[in-house]
Amino acid sequence: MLQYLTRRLLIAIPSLLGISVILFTILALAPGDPFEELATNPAIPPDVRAHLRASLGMDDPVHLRYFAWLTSMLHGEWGFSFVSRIPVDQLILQRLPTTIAVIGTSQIVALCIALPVGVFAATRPYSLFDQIANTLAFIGFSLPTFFTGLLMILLFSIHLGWLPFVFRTSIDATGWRWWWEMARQSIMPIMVLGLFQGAAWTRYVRSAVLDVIRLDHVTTARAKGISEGSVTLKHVVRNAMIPVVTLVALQMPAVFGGAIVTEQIFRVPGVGSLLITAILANDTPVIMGVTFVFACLVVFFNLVADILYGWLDPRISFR
Amino acid sequence: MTRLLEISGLKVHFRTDDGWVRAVDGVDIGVDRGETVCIVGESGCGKTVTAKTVLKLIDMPPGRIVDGSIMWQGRDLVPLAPAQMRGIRAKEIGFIFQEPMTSLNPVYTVGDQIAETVREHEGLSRRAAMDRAAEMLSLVNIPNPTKRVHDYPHQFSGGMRQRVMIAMALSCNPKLVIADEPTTALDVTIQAQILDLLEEMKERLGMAVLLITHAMGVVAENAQRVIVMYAGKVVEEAPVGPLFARPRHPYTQGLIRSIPRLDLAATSHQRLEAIPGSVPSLLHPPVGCRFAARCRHATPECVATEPPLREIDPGHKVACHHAESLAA
Amino acid sequence: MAGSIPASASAEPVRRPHVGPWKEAWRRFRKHRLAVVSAAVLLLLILGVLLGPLFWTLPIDEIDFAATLQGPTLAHPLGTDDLGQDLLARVLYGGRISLAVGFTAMLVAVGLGILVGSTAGMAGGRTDAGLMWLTDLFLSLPQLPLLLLIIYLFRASLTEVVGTELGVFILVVSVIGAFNWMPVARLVRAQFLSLREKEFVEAARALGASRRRLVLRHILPNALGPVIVAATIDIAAAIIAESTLSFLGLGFPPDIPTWGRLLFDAKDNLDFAPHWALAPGIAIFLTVVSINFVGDGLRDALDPRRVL
Amino acid sequence: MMEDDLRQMIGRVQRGTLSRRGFVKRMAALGITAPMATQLLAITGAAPAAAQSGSVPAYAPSRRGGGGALKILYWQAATLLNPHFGSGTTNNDASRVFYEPLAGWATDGTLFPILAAEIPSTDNGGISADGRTITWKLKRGVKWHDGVEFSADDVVFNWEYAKNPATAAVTSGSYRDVNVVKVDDYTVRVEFAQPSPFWADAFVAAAGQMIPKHLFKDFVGANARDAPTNLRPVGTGAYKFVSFAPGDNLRAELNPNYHRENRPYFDTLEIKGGGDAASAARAVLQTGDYDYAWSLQVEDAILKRLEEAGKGRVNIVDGGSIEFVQLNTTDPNREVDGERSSIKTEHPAFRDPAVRQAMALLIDRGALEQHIYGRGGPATANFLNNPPRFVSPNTRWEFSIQKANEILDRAGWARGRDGIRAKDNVRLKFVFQTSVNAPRQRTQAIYKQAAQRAGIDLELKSVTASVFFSSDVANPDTYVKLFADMQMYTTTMPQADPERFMNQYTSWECSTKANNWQGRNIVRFRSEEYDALFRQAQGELDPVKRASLFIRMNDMVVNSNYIIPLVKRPTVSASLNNLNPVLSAWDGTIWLLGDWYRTT
Repeated sequence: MLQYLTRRLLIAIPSLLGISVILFTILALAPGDPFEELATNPAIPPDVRAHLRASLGMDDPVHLRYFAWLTSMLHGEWGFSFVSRIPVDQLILQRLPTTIAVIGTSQIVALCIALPVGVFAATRPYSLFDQIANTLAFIGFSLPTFFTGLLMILLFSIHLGWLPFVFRTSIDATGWRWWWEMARQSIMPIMVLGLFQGAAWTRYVRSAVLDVIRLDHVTTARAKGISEGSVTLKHVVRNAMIPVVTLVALQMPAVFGGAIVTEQIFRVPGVGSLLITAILANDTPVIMGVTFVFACLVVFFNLVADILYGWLDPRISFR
Repeated sequence: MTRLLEISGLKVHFRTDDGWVRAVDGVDIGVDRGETVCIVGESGCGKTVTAKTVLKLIDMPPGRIVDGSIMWQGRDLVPLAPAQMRGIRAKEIGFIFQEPMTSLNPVYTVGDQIAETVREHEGLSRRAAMDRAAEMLSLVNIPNPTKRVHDYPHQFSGGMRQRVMIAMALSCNPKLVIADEPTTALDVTIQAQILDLLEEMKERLGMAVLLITHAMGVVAENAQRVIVMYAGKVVEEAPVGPLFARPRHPYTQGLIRSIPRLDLAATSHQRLEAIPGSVPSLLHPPVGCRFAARCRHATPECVATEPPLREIDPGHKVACHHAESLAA
Repeated sequence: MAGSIPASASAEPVRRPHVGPWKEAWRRFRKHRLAVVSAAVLLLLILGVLLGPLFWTLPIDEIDFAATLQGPTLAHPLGTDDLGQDLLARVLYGGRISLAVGFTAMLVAVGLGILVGSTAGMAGGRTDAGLMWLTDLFLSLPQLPLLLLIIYLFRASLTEVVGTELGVFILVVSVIGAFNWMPVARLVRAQFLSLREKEFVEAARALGASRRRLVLRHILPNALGPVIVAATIDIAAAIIAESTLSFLGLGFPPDIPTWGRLLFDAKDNLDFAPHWALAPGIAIFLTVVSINFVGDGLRDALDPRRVL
Repeated sequence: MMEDDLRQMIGRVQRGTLSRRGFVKRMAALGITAPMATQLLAITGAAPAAAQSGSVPAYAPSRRGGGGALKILYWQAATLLNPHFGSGTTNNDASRVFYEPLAGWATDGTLFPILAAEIPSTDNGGISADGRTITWKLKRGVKWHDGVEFSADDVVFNWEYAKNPATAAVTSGSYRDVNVVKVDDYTVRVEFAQPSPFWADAFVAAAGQMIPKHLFKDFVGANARDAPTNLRPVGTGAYKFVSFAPGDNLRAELNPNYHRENRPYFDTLEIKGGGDAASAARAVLQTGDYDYAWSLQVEDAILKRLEEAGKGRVNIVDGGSIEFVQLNTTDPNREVDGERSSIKTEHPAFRDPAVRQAMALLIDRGALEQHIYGRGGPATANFLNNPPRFVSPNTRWEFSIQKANEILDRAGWARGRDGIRAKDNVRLKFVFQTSVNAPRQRTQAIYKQAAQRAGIDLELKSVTASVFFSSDVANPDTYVKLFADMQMYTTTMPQADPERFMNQYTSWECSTKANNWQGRNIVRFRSEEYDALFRQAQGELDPVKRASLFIRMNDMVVNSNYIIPLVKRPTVSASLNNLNPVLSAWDGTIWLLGDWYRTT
């Protein structure tokens, strides 16, 4: 196992390098300009913009810029944002807690919805519960988050006035009061994302469980006289988890990438909105910083998925 | 003294697209303590359904127990709720399945799966249950059981897996073991070992065995009493000796005649006799004797009325109007 | 679908006139009430979108300031938007593009996913590692800059060759498709890894089945479960992704009323003119629901083991 | 608009027969901004430039602080806090919370002293006789947030800091061609190379925010952007810095020793960024979570409905921005030695004045004002076909499809089979591009339908803002390139001086491939007469003559119909009913934050 692990990690390094090269060339070629606001103000002489672009090395050839970025990355120096001159790692760390708190919890909520509902629906195929679960799941993933987000704001914030809909990181209460305020303002973004994600996962869980429920060893388990509940849990769900685990592991990096639309609607200062503003402003160091961490997470979680896969299914041997 | 297991008038039907299939249509089977009873018949005669219905292992719906009772030590299992059935399954009646390759859960070790049964019924701690599992593996002659108990099913051959199934079924030393064609999926050499092992277990633990098979050879070797089923009904029941010596039902006679004989084959070119025709539809079973269409001695009476199961000799029942005259 | 023969009693195969597999599949499909209803709804939607504009002849961009933000009336069954344009005509016209984008993008995504997933699953070794690297690469690429790059690189040349609407259509579909095949690829690969070990595959191999036949006839049908689920989710995702593209000015020109764009334009008037957002919202929901139940019905019909 | 008409009007203001406000209104009709008009009056001694009593609303509170929290919402978040690098209004406003200029522009175009003791004028000797030197007297006893005294050294330092090319300061335009001399610790003299009627540029408003010398002195030039104080500002403003998460929120607290008594009213301040304009309006007008929402580019119909909740109101502050359409003088679809829209080509259709005139007639400004922009966009009369003498403030613009059809028929543009007009195989089919934003997309739809009725087919194209306004050389969709037949966007006129604004129609400023499209003459308008007028105005000493030259230049550009103004774009914001913000058309939102208070 250890040998497999080290081999996979060794392969990960060149693959990450490859990804960073392609990322960098795409960013260099993509249109957009960090100083676009300067352009609209006729009072600012054009040479200021030209000087700025030159001072940040934006006009040298792509490969030079890539090696400069790579060498500084290796020294652990992530460079600073063209626009706000703040070091990239500080920018990301500033937004990491909110992202993990809000987006992370929404993924957990999604799982807490998808697993029980998916399994229960699959054990009673085409029953009333199954039909309702299915229909709700379809509503869940066929309405975009910007639509459901707005519906929730209209209902809970404006019509009922229960929840604030602008996410503020600067809550000045303390102790439990702080937690209460934080909970009130994150309920909606978490539910919007959680329901959307939960809906899609419910469908996968249901399909995976349906595949396993008719197998022989399930009848064997039942013949052992153990309760129907533990037959389902220990024998059916445990086997059905194999494809579902791959899916969940795939989704984990998205937790870091944040949900760009939801963050914009509820003004959650997550990594997603940082990435989108950086992309729209073609702020290369920030984009490279965020997407590189994203790439590492993708490669890491794929490795985790494969290991989990091997651990869950003893038949898969680690060559 | 009540019999260990007394199935009387059991009817099990299955709902399908084209209507109700009457897989088991009025079956009476009895098993005494320490006895080995064999149910034999072509595939599709309802023997597996009957066996599985005892432990309610068939899916209901689409299956449904239409009529009859299953008396286990004087207690009828049919009306029992699922919770009460759990007390019977594996603790009182063990079950061995036909397909060893797929009957074990691939993601748990063999030890875990056996321990699970023991812990369920005897409340042993984890450690004690695993020791019992190792013990059971050695009982079924699996080499170095203490190590193999931690292996996974895919690390065992077909024969070994069937031994594990047996170990699992007997782990709570039940009073009866139902073995549904335990050796069909195995090759002949392993088949004999498994059946000897089953016999040995029966002697040692003093339990009854209800063996389901379609191989007459297996019946001859192991059974004390034999029940022949055809198209969802019992057509003949007798101790093994008289059954092979003087089969009274034309179907049983046909079955016995179709067994390849080593002694005859060596000396002359024995032509194997096959029973002509095929099994009747269970959607709309014929009114009279279900074997009439394929029976050489069929008479209008056979087609008209259904022959009841009669005891024409002590312990020898047959369901045929002309049983007496046909004694081959 | 690591499955094998179910243990439940197999009733006596009742003798019937020989029924071809497709007829059999249709018979089983017909029994799946919900799937049949959904198939009807889907057909209705597609016909409505294709033939609708022939019957409902109101132009899609007729600006009428007297009738802005009107609720459903006889003249405008689905109401009007803030420029007084008739929503029914716009939903019908936009539907043609949204449905086409949804289906084709899904086919591109699922097709690519199956191709990559099955090759990786079957080949193993270096090809598997290489394809998985490619998947990781696409998974970690930030979608937006790539969209900006591809669209602005190819839009000009493509529109000259095939005209604006078709040009943008091909671009949007390939872009959405190129960003959604990765999850399908990983799912299919995972299925192939476990199915490949199954006895029936070894049996088929023993019977001399070629590698291609093994994949297409034996392994793939068993791996369809999660793929069909992924496909239906992808259609909804594609229709919605088209709206985010249009929002960024990368999708269809602003005067083409696709469902995604209608939904986006309507969101600020949700509390005062909900009908404007409901029209496209319901259309997308009906499409996704019907496709999914048809998918469910198909999977059950094609999979003989499934007892209805 | 002859020069003597102008002199005659200034005379009436001197004699008091024409109010200052009337003069400023007439000037606005001719495209001259309010600050420019007051400057004209000040330089000719007709009226002081300083803010009068009514220029800024009275400050009611009788003591400093106790106002609780002030919460402001920007739907674009600030990314840095150094005024000299502030690209765009959000960054300028964010640094304006902490840093203050010598004076700011009140909404009526008059100068309001902040760090200056008084506004220089001819009678207090601030403005020299020849108009080439301006003397600022500074307020005494003003302290930076860290307690250090504010003095003339800081003012001189800001000049050196901004004009240094290596700093690449955004504000360098205001400081480059002036000379600043320290007279004593509290007086500073600004010398101009030639008499500049518009002297109030250096040290005033956004460009004039004073940064502390003692914290920035070793960060001038190349390393200017690495100064730690860039992220932790120390200014003289009403609120002190607490914390800043770029792209998210900025927090500040009351400055106990602020140099203006009883101010500020609020104890803490929070500016939250991000999200979209519509939900920002909801957060103020519907739920009241926030006190003020900045620049709401939302359809007026929606704002009106939100106001019905009765919690807040919409503020309309008339500013200098104008939404207008440009018709390309060159041919975007032909490449001449690798350059599209090259000045060597002529636009096949727009070179015919009849087509241009028809295009001007086909845009229904009434509909735009009534149904799209509403109060946020009154149909503009500015730059429009001025009458020979300036009569009423809003000269007639006209919308008539029938008249457009007549003009086109007369000019020989016959309708083809598909209804689109053509003449010697040039078809009236144009690509109309603009940036992505809801009101603009609606305007495109309205223009397209009207054009269709006149036999002109408009193909609409929308480009995301960051790409459209980018100056990236490789990107074909930028507005500076104008690789389309016509385009629409809003241009702002922050500086009152028309000279820098009008040079964007001179032929040497044409945006070409040679100058990497840096040139500001986007529409490539070329006319010798216009160039001559511009040169004359540059060298013109007499300010009144100079102003009249600019007005004639306006006439030429607008009469050509290459430029079609649509609507004025005042800044629209929302605030709670009990909040008294102090807003100005000619300065940033936060220009006098110290004076904001809440009536309890």
